[in-house]
This record gives sequence, C-alpha cells and structure tokens, in this order.
Amino acid sequence: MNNAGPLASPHTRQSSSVSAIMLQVWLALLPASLFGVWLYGWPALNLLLITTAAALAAEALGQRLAGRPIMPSLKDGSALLTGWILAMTLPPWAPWWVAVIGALFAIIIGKQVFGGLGQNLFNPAMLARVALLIAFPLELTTWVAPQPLFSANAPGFIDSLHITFVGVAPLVGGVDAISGATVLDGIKTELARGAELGVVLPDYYRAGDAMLGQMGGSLGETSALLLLLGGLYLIWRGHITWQIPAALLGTVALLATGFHLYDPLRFAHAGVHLLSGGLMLAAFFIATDPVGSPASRRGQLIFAAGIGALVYIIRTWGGFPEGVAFAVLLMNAATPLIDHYVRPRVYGRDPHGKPLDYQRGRFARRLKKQQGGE
Amino acid sequence: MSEFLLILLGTALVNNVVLVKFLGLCPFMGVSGKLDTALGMGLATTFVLTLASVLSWLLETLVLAPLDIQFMRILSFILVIAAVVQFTEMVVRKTSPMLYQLLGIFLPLITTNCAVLGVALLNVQEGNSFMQSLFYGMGSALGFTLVMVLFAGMRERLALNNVPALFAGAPIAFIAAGLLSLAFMGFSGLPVK
Amino acid sequence: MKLFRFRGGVHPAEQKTTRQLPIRPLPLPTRLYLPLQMHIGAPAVPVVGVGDQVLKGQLLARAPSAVSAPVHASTSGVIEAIDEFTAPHPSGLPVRTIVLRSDGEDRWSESVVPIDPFRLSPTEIAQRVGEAGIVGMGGAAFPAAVKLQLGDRNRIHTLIINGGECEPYLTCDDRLMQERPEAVIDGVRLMLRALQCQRALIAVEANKPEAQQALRRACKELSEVQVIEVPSRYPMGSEKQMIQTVTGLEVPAGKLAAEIGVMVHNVATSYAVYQALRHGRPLISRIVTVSGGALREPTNLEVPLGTLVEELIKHCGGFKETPARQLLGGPMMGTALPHQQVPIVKGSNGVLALSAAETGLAPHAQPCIRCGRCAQACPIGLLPMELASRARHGKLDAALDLGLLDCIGCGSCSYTCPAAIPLTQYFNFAKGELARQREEQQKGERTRALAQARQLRLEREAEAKRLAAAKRKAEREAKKRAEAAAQQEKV
Amino acid sequence: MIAIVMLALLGFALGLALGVASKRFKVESDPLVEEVSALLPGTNCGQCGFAGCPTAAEKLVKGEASVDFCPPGGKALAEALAEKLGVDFDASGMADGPPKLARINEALCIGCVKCFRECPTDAIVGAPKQIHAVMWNACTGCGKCVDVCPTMCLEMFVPETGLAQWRWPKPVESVAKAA
Repeated sequence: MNNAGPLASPHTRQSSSVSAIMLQVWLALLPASLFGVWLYGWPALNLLLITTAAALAAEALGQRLAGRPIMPSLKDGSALLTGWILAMTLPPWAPWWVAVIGALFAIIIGKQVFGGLGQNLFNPAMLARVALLIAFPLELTTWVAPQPLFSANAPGFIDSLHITFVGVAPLVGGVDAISGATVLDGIKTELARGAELGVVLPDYYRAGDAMLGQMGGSLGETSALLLLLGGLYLIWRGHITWQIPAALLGTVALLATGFHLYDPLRFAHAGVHLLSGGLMLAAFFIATDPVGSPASRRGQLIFAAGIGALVYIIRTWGGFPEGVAFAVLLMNAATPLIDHYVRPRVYGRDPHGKPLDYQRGRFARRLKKQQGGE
Repeated sequence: MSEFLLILLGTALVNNVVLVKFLGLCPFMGVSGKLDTALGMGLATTFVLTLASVLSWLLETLVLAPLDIQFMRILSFILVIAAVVQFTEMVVRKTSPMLYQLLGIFLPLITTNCAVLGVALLNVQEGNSFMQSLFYGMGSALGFTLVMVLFAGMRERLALNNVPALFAGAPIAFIAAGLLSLAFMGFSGLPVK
Repeated sequence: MKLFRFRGGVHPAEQKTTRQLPIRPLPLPTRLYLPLQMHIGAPAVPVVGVGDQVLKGQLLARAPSAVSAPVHASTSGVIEAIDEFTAPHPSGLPVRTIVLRSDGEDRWSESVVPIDPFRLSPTEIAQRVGEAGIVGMGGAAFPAAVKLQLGDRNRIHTLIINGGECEPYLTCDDRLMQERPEAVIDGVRLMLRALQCQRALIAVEANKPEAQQALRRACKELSEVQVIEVPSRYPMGSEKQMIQTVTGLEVPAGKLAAEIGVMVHNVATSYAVYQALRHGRPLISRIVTVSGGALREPTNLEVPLGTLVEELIKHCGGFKETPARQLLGGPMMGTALPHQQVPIVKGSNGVLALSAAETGLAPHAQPCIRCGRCAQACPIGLLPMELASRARHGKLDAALDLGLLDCIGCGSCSYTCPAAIPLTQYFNFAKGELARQREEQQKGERTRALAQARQLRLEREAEAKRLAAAKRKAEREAKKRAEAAAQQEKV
Repeated sequence: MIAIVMLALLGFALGLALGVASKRFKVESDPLVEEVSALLPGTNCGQCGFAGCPTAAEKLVKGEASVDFCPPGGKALAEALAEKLGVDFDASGMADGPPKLARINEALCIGCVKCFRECPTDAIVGAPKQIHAVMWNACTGCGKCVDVCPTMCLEMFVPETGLAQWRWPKPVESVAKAA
C-alpha cells in the first residue's frame, strides 16, 4: 500500500513468491548434491560451499555497484541457486579459485550487467561453465573416481582443505590413484583411438552405476535417479513444465537410438547418453530455468528439442566430450526468436492472429451444430 | 552432395563469419536493433555474398589467372562487389522502400563489409572449385544471417531490460555478442571443412 | 450436455461465506446519490429540477441516445441537488449526480403494466427494458435493451444466462437464484421472446448446487430453458469464457457475441427484466453482497440504487479491523474505493472490506523471472509478462502486436504472479495510453480536414477577389473605351 | 598494360550492367515523403520554420530536420516519426505537457478578427466588432492567436480531466528499498 495512486484490480493474490520457488528448486536439487558430496568426499563439500558463497558475494557486489538494493536480491535465492548449480557441474575436486572465478563470471557477467534477476539472456551457470572450460581446460577435465566419505581411500577433512586450496598433486598416492574418466570422455578417447565401441563401452559404462551415479563425473551430475526424482517433484509442484525435460530427453534418446541402430559400433545407445554427463541435470534444472527459455509451451518444446539435438551433435561429432552447456547457451540465444515466432493462439483468433473466420474449420462445424440446437 | 552440405554447415556454424572469424562486425552491431531490419540485412548480404563469391571465382579463374595478373585480385574483387551491391540497392529500393529506408547507410556499406571480400579471397586461398565457392559463399552468408537474426532477437529483449547505465546501449550489446561467440565455440571440432 | 474447456484460469479461494444468508432489505437511507452515468454510453440527461417532488420509480433523467440508460427515483422524495459527486470509479473523480432526499413514504408512481407481456412484440419488450433503465448487472453495465435489439439483425440460436458468479465472496446472484427462481426464469422467457430465440441455457457454477436445484424446479415444465452446471473456475463468469464453455465457440476478435448467434445476460439482469415487464418497475434497486474479512456481519442486502457504501457497512455492524482494501465488486475485477461516500450503482454486485491477510498483497514488486505462471493462467492465451514489459517501456505497438486489446482484464495473471507485478495495471495503462493516442490521431485528422477547408476557403476567397478585381478592371476599361469612343465621336 | 586494359574492360562491363539495371528498377518518387506528410498535422502553421507541412516532410526524409521539429505534434508525433523513419530517438527528454486550448477573455475582446484570420483551423468564430469564441473541438492549441491579439485577451489553458479523459497511470516501480 505504498503507492497513493489508484489501486488496480485484482485485489487479492495467490500466496507465492520468487524466493519460495527458488527454495523449492533448491530442495529438489538437494538429494543429488548430497549424494555428490558423499560420493566425492569433503573436497566436494568445500567446492559447493565456496561456489555458493562466492555467488552470493558477487550478487551483493553487483547490486551495490548498480545502485540496486542488496538484501532483497540476496533473499530471493536466485544467486544461491546459480552458485549451487554451477558447483554441481564442476569437477568435484576443482580448486577454490576455479569456483570463485566461475561464480563471479556467472553472476557479474552472466546476470548483473544485463540488469539482474530475470534479465539475463543466457543461463549464468552454463556461461560460467563454458568460460571455465575454455579458460582452464585442465582443471575442468580432471575427474576423480568415486571415493565415498569415510571409505578407506577418501581424503579426510584436513586433506580436503589441502586439495581445495593448494592442489591434489602432493597427496599420498599421487594423481593416478584418484583420477577417473567420465563415460563420455572415455568413449570419445577410445573412438578417436579407433577402438570399437562395443568392446570398450563396458569398461566405462554400467547401467546400474550410471543410474545411481557411482562413477566419475561432475559433482552433482552423476546420479540420474536422484536428479530425476527431484525433477519429477518440481513438475508435480508445478514449478517446471514437463515439456522441456520430455522434449530434451526424448530428442537425445531418439537421435541416439537412431544412430545406434544405424551403426552400433560407432554410436553409443540411448542409455549411455541419457544417464551420463550433465543431461539429467540440464533437462530438469538448467534448461527449465524460465529466464532463458521460451514462454509458450510449444516454444518450450522447440527449445528443448533444439538443446537435445545440439547436445547429441556436439557429443558425437564435436570437439568436446560434453555439449550440454554449449547447447543450453545456443538455445538461450534462440529463445527471443522462438518467443517472437511461436506464441499461443489467442482467444477469438486463428493461429496467425487474424480474427476467427466462421466460414470454415472446426469452429464453423461447431457453430452449425449449435445453430441446429443440438 | 554431402560435401556441399558439410561446407554449408561448416561455414555457417563452425567457422561462422561473424562469431568465429570476426568479419562483418559493422552491420552486425549496426543493424541488429530490430528483427525485421536484421533479417532484411541478412538476406541482402546473403544475396551479395553468394553472387560476389561466384563472380569473383569466375573473375579469378577466367581472367586473372590466365592473364597472370593475380596481383590485381583485391582491386578487381572490390569492383565486382561494389557493382553487385549497387545492383542490390536498386532492387531493394524498388521492391521494399521501407527496408531501404531502414537499412539506410548500411546497404551501400555492404561494399565494405569485410565478410564479402573476405569470403571471396578465402575461396581463392583455399582453392575452392566453382560449386564449392558457391556453397562457401552461401554458407557464410547464411551463417551471417542466422547470427544477425539471433542477435537481433536478443537485442530486442535487451531493449526491455533495466541494464545498468554503465552498460546500457552498445556495451551490453558487445557483451552479449561476446557471450554468443562463446556459445558458438561449442561447434568447434565438428569435422567439417 | 457436452461442455468445453477454456484455457488457463485460476482457482481463488471461494470465500462465499454469505451463500446461506437470505437477502434482507436495507432500511431506506435519508439521501440517495444517483449518478447520471451508471452505465456504458452517454450520460443520462436530467428531466427534473432541484426542488422537484418525485415518486418512487419516476423518471429522473432520460437516455439521450440509443446506447445509454435512463435513471429513475429509487424512492419518493425531493431532488435536493444535481451536482458533482464521487463516482464509483478507481480514479475517485466526481461525476454529475442527482441527490434525492427521501420523504420516508416510499410511494410508488403510477405505471402501466401490460396484462400479458408475452403479447408484446419483441421490439416492444426491448423498448420497455430500455425504458426501465436496465443494464448488464454482472458488472459491465452495458444497456440491456441494445443487446436485446440485436436479435433483429442476427439470428440468436442460444441465449446464455450467466449464473457463473465466479468472483470470490460474491453470492448475490446465488441467493437470487435460490430465492426467486420463478422470477428469474420468467425474465429469461421474456428475453427469449425479445430475441426470437428458441433456447436458453442457464449456466451455474458447480459450487451452487442449491441454486441449480431451485432453478431446475422452476423450469421443469419448460422445454426451451435448461439449467447446466459449469465447472467452478475463474473467470467462468466472463462473457467470452462462458460462451466458450457452453458452446465451444469463440467470439471472433473485435466482433460481438451476437455475430455468432450467442447472447449472454446475467441472472440479475433477467430478474430486472421480469420486474420491468411483469410489474412495471424500473431498475431502482439491486442485490448486493456485503462481505470481507474485515467486516463484522457479512450478508446479502437488497439496496436502493444511490445508497452510499457507508450505509451498507454501517448496517453490517461496521469493521472488525481496518480493511486493507474497500471494494465495489469482487476482489478480482472490482473497483477499489477511495472512501465510503460512494453510491451503489446498477453494476455494483458487492461491497467488500478485505483484511490485509485476505488480499495477500505484497508491498513491492520483485523482478519478473519469466516463470510463465501468468501465461498459464491467461484465459485468452496472451503472454502477460511480455505484454507488461512492453507496456512498461512504452512500446505500445509491440504490446498491440502481442494482443493487448484482446486482454479482458480478468486479473488472473496478476493473481498468480509470484513476483507481485501489477500486470493488470500495466495493461490498463497501456490501453489508456493507446486510447489517448487514438484520440490524438483523430484530433489530428480533424485538424487536417479543418486546415484543408480553410485553405480551400482562402483560395476561394482569393479567387473571388481576383475575379471581382478583373471584373472591375474590365468594366473600367470598357467604360474608358466607351468614353474614348465617345470623345472620338465628338471629335 | 594488360592489367589496365582488363580493369577498364571490367569497369565498362559492370557500368553497362548497372546502367541497364537502373533503367529496369527505376523508382519514381519517394513514397516515404507522402507517408511522412500524412503523419504531420497539415495545418501549415509554420512553427517549425519550414514552409508548410509538405516541405517539412521532405526535409525530414532527407534528414535535414529532426523528428522532434513539430511543436503542435509534440512527443507522440516525434515518436511516430522516429518509428517511421527508423531513427533512434529518445523522446523521454521531450516535455509532454498536457494539450492546451485557447480561451478568450470576453471582457477584453474587441472583435478585431485578427485571431480569427490567423487561426489555421478556423477554430475561432465571430464577426468584426463582435466578441469571438473558440470552438474547442477544433482548436489545436498552436497558440498563434495569442501572439496576434492586440488586447491580450487570449490565453492558453489546460482543460480539466474528467472521468472520460481519465487514464490509468503507469504502475509505480516500487522496487523494494534496501531492507
């Protein structure tokens, strides 16, 4: 009631808020991220906390420099979520400076310069992911094999500080002991070496492990099952639409199956593609970010199918083993166009925006029926 | 056939003139404020680029190479391009006065669009055949149009943003272009020409 | 009967706490304030003067044109003033109003009642409806007679009687249907006659089973009137959505419903038609739901038009707490009142005093995150967030292109917006801005025409002057020549 | 030598082709001028300094006048022109004062008919030696009559907003202040 001007209707409102939505998304992410922390140990927790804290600090800094209020924007939870998702897409033992640079890039360049929440064109977390990958390829492709918390080989808490803030190398056992390759990395390397897929695939991919997430990969990307559960929860609560995940996963599955049938020796089957890399996380939590995705349901289908196709193309033929981040950014760029050309049909108008013509079509049939008096 | 398709894809996406080769940035920044204008500019450039790369190939193989006067290449190519642009300008002015007005100075400036000359020279450099040149030119032009249209959509959205005063206008457009270029790096490594 | 679904919509909490409370008459207030414009169209023109003694039901102001409605005295008394008085309008600006001081006798004027209104021709029925000052009572307040006359030009195949009452809190139509179903049905039959239409469908939302039952009992002998249950979903009571639900047809953009052979009238309008034709009583009172969490005793009242909101609230025991908003109409589309000295008019279906908790209004808007809930809720299929961002940046053409003028202002988008963005007000603003531009353009065209006329006039005058000068010169020369000739002759 | 000949030939050939094309795609008049002049008020009031609206339209299309050149057209016209001509124009700086109308103070009017002659839309009625009146629905608020009135009986005023003219204001951008 702060404005003295005339009060427009409606005079009541559903109780929901931006921060409530962000909180729900964060809750849905929690199982997969906790699993990641358990799987990769204390360094993963460090990474998660550092990235998130840096994102919040960057948000505060950005708001302050832009002369906008700080607290409301920290409270809305968007920066926290951006930092969290970014951390989930990083190698779990990534050093602290990668996390900080990534978070700063995501929030400042990805979001604040565009005007803050809701105004960014690209998904900030994916922007940072791509920028880091290009700037620090080594750090971003150093994976660790799973070493669950409290297991024999797992680094202790003190060691984890060493890993995060100094580096992995001087630790007992050396780099080799902990390095592991992701499924997609492995396949790409082996295929480049001329190996046959059917022969080498079992070395890298076991369906059960992939489903649960017992494999090398980014912090929060591995557990397809938990991500799926979180995503289904969000769909059930109405925070995301089913169109984006369905179209995205469907397109990848379709392309993978098609090419696999065409040449099983060169093209991995759909299961490999669906359960590995960042696909699940992207399908439910990244591509569904409403800011960068189209407004209409049909637009969302096109958008997600586009991501799916690009992911498959980049994974299969491109220079990078994983293409999710690039694919999301590319389709983010296309979103304004999709929104421009794909809109829902307006009441009383045909799909082209012309007033309905009752001379023909289904409306003419209905009219005739009504005139007949049923 | 698949060879030409690969050339088309490669030049349009992987080696995009604007975002990867950084050619033709002037119209890219100048006429991408509105979607319709950007599309018009893209189509006009497509026309010029395709025609110019074919004509310059013909000039190179039929005139310059036999007479052994390749040192005249840049000069004569520019002559050809300028003529094609003049022709395009006449056509646009006749068929769509509105577009003519909207494109304004950028229409004749296609002449100095380095993408046009660049593609013509690259054709010669890479020793492309006639058909290859055609597709090389067309692919580059389509890539140019694609990026123009994508970017125009983004800028229309940006026009509705509350961009901080420091970044408002051209700066944010450049940042967005840079980020778009980053996204296009995802295409690198695709096995195309 | 097969029903159709309209897209979007919302389910606000119903809050229909007054649906079991019978309609009670409000004691006659001492002063009534009758605005000359309680309807869409031209304001009525007073036919009485200050100091005149008038009887209940007497004509006070006539309709000056076809799209307008007369105003009648709500009780007997003396015209105290014809002056500017706060209008029931969000702006709180004043409007010409007749102030009537009641003499407490409430004496009816004489009126001629037809023996059997069904003997009247369709045109005569419409005419009487017009003379009774009946307007759409669901809130739009469009003169009912104008719509009834459309039956001449368009063949109406279905008359839909809107008993949706989808706004939360409001139960006045519900009570009317429950308590006076025969009168409503009789009004419906009269309207069918006026439209020369064979079928009337009374659509009542599923949350009013008693009303449906009462109406079914009242019309079970009639083959042409049918009661149908429609789902409870806001904005079911909107004309376009009601038509879509019942017939599956959509009113083409920029056209009238009559052009696809459908007409929608409100149940309260139907009751008013019954009153006018059976009893010769013009529209001088209406049923109003008085409710809201801040109010002590919510109820349904039958209120003489022109009564101040203040009287209603006083009658309902005043406030329990300071209301966050006082409204005329429902919470979704109603008008916020600047104060209580505002009269009840023909379209006022509710007086609400909402507590802060009920409004759930956030003090500040947050940035739009494009979550798309507004687009999902929009019953028209618009993209409210895109529209609002264009309206905010003054890009009216772009907003128009996105369907600004298709917006029905139902408020579903603002209701669902988690960022509490006043979307509806952005659209109101943009529509107003557009209207202003159109007016300016019209003015410009008029100016151009006038300027051209002046140019022509000046040219004509110059031409006339030139001709006159030429004529004079010719005459002078002729005279000179004649003189010269005469002189020569002399010589 | 060969080079020069070749270049000359090339230039000649291309010139010939362009010459033919220019005949083929000849554009008679600039349709834009007409479209622009349709937007202008058409009163030829001369406040912009050009000789009438058609001239101003030509100057605009040639880029010799800024889109905000027309005082009676105000902000709305400037925006419309910017849109039509595709120029970037920030109209926010333009004062968008409410439209004004002329009013005659009847006590001072001497019936000199000067205003009457000056009015570009014939909005002032009256006869010599009689009090004049302004017809407000024809008045464009150009203010020319005020300048010529010898008794200063004409003034510009802002008409009051009634219910019919009232428009919803733009929502207050109430972004929360630092909490």
